[in-house]
Amino acid sequence: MNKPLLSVRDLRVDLNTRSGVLHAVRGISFDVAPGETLCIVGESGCGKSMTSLALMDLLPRVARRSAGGITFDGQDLTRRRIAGRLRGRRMAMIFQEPMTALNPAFTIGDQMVEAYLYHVGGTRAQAVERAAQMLEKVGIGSARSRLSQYPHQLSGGLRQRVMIAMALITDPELLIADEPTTALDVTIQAQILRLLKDLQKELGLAIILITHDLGLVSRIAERVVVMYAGAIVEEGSAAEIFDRPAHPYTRALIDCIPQPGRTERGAHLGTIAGVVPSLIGPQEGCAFRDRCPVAQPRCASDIPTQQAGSHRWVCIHGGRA
Amino acid sequence: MSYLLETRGLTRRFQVSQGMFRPKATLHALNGVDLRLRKGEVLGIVGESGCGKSTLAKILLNLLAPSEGTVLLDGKDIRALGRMEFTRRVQPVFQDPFSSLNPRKTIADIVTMPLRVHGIGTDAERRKRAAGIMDMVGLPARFAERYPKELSGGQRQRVAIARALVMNPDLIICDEPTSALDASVQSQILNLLMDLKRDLGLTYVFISHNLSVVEHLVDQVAVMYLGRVVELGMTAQVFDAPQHPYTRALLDSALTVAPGQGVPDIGLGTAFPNPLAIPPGCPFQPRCPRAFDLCAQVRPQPVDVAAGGAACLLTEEALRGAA
Amino acid sequence: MTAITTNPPSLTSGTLRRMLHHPSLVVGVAIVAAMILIAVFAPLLAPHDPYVQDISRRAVPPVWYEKGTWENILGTDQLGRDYLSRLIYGARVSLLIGFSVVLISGLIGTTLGLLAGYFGGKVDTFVAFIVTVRLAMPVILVALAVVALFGGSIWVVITVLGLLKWDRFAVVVRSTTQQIRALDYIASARTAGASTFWILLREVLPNIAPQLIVIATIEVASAILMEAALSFLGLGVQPPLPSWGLMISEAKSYMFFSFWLIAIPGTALATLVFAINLAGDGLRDMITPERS
Amino acid sequence: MLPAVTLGYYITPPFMRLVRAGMIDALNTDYVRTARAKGLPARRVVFKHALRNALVPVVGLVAVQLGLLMGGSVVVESIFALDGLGYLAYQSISYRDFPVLQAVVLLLSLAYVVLTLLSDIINAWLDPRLRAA
Repeated sequence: MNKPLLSVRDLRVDLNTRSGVLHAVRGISFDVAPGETLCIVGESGCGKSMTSLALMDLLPRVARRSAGGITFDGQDLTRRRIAGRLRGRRMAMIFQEPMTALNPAFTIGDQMVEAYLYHVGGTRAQAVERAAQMLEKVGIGSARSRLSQYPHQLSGGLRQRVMIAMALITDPELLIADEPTTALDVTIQAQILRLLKDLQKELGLAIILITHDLGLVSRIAERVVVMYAGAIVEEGSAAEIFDRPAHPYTRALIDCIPQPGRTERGAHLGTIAGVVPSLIGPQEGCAFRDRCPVAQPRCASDIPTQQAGSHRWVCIHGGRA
Repeated sequence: MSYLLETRGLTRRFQVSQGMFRPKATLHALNGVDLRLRKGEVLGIVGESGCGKSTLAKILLNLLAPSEGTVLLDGKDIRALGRMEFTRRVQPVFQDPFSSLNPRKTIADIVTMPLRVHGIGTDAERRKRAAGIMDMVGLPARFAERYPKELSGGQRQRVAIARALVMNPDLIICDEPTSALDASVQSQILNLLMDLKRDLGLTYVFISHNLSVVEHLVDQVAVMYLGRVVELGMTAQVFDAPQHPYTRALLDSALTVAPGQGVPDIGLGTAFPNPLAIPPGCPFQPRCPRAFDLCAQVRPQPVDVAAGGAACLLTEEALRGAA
Repeated sequence: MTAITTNPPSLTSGTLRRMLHHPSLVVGVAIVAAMILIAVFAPLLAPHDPYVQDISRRAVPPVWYEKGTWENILGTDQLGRDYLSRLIYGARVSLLIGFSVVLISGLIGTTLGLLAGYFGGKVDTFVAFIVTVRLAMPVILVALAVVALFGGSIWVVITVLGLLKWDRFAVVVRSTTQQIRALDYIASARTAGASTFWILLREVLPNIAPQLIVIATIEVASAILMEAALSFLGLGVQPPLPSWGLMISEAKSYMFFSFWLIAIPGTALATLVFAINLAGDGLRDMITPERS
Repeated sequence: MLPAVTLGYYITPPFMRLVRAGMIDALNTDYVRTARAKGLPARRVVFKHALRNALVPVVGLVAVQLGLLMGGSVVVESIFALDGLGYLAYQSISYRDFPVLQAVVLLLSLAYVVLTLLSDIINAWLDPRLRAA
């Protein structure tokens, strides 16, 4: 792999709760190469959203971030001043809820121009010109008149397009998308994902996409990170993860979803027994062992990370037998 | 052949306020929906927001009266049935397991509530019945005295199912029952619903936007768009050989696990379906990749509920050509 | 919205434990409880008869003044009545008025709010209209006028304030009911065949109880203050009944000679209202889900 | 001066409480998170994006409180013996001069209606979503 654009080492997010410190993210490391799509996938509570917020320094106030190192294009993101210069300029973010992510009190144009003027500068007329260009780029016709509209006058699909246009207005190199299509209808979802992929090709954009939807991941990811209980359990290319899943959790998760052609209609779907362990306090050994069909006594102690090329997984078992 | 559930020309309009000084607009949520369902079958309803599927669910549950048309249960108009009789036979499972359980009631209270409303049994008998049902849906007996907030999403959805089953209903209306759940929990609930159907001879109307789930679970499927059924047929038929361009687009945009396949271009454009301004002619025409000039003027014939098929000028054309 | 679905405030389980996380609530409740006990056991606690006048012992200052005596710990008023005893009996009037007014206004407001929130449409428009009409009326002036018409007695004051102060109940209950009505557990009750009455009483009401209690505390404090204002203007509780507002009113002409006459009931009034507000704020914090 | 301070002191707490709650709510919204993600300085996020939306309920309260104030100033006016509407009303009650009282009540009600209308107009300017309704 060439030099990574974003490099994350031993990232941790802790939240203070009444019952103790909740370790939402437990020391994860990964790299993102320029222009690549990395999907972080997992079920609710696995720490995927906290990871994305931590990268942008947008964590809620009760959360604390610590990291062995986060670098963006070689610059240290854990330093406030550097992060402040990069955030919204070279790394941008879009969110799940297009209905609430735009400020209802200001026009689309106002909100788009704002970031451009702050980061890039120039005259307002130039910024407006750039905003109109961006709207056209995300497939919104009659862009000029759209700029003076308010968010509530647009449909959910259009708002998410506006969000993307707004995020990309400063020509960033990395886009973090936290469940960007979960709130949208399936046809709109397909269109938005397609748009993201096209823009990525055109602009050489790296994308970190956070989602719970394995189908979506299989379609757009180049590399996949599977998270469970705050930790990465498996990482690899999309083909590796879906065709040769090595971690029992990944395998179980894939078996849970009905797949036309593979699962028989009306047959029982795979399930995962039990519940996710509490994230409060330390976790010894494999967090999945209580629900794992192939668990061994030694799963309670330290688990080795196994590797085959770019494919890594944290399990005592080596790949699929 | 008799049907457990039949709808005839269901239409529902809402008056929507546009502001103090503007005239009210009419929202056409449902427009002439005909459906039929035999006992023991599962009818899937798929569509996107604004297609009228939640309005349909409310009407089927008698929570909302249709503007026109009727719902027949075993051939009888449900408005003639009376509240008690109807609610004994038709029960819901809603989408959000967090809002479908009263936070101030214990699980036992929630499950026995329909029995108390109907004045069935003594307190002890009701609790015994609740315990039996809870066991059937896989809820441990110790949950009886707990409150909803102490349960996970999947467990709450099991409580909702238990409450629906406690009256021994014939028909369950499932309105997006797994949309709020994680994949691993969704599969448990879907397995449970299939087991219950087999064991208790239940009939389901299964409303969902998730095509993979619908395809896995239902016998026949109705695809809805802007208040109309645009395609109707047996599951295999609709999913393997869709006739309506909208069904085609829906199927293409369902992202099944297929690494390397990418996201297809479904060619729908950015127009969005607005039930406040349904276009003349075919309602799907502004987004349809295969629309031709007639589509903007002529409204396609509604789907024939007996034969199935698509409400599309293309298929009408093809049929005429064949004839 | 999420407050109702995800973190339901519970009045049943662990209430005491959670109360202890809110010190202001504990302090407020303690003071109010003490005052209620004092009011209930006034005849046992008061050292003298609050109505007996003694012209020879007029305006005796409290015990901490040079001329004060232990006979009248808080001194006597301008008619020679024991001030401590009047203060203790005055607590009865204040609390009786506060709680009775809220009972009446709470009943009216909750009923209107429930109906408006649950049925919406024309019922809602109608309730919104009478709430607006009510809000457009200056409460104090209308109360003054009615009392002037019917004469001041504790029951007239209670009735008038009770009939005027339901607006906050109606507004809050309406909006909370609207939110709850949209939740699926209401739809579930309806699909189980439950009647509207059943749903309002058993499904909706328990879920708005916490909000009701919070408003009730605010309104008790406000009613007590209003009674004091009316009595102060001479159009509330009539002498010789001891009411804190009346005591302040009677003392105002002497305030430059015998400051304690106005300071003591004033402090008592401020403490009670403060304690009720503390309790209300604490309750509000307790039932509002944690903000991050 | 003193009467004004007294009344001001009386009505300030509800505003402080409402602004505080409104700001806490606004700062937790998705659109404030979006503004932060755009890399805007904290000052701009708070004063441009959060404050404007937090002000909407406050404007409504201003109307209600002003209405309340005019009625509630009876007590203060009679303490300070000011020749205001409140004192006039108080005197008319004491002298059983009900026509005058009626006029005062009507005037105050009218003032309240005007204030509410004003607050609705200001809110429509603050929040474009309210313009349609």
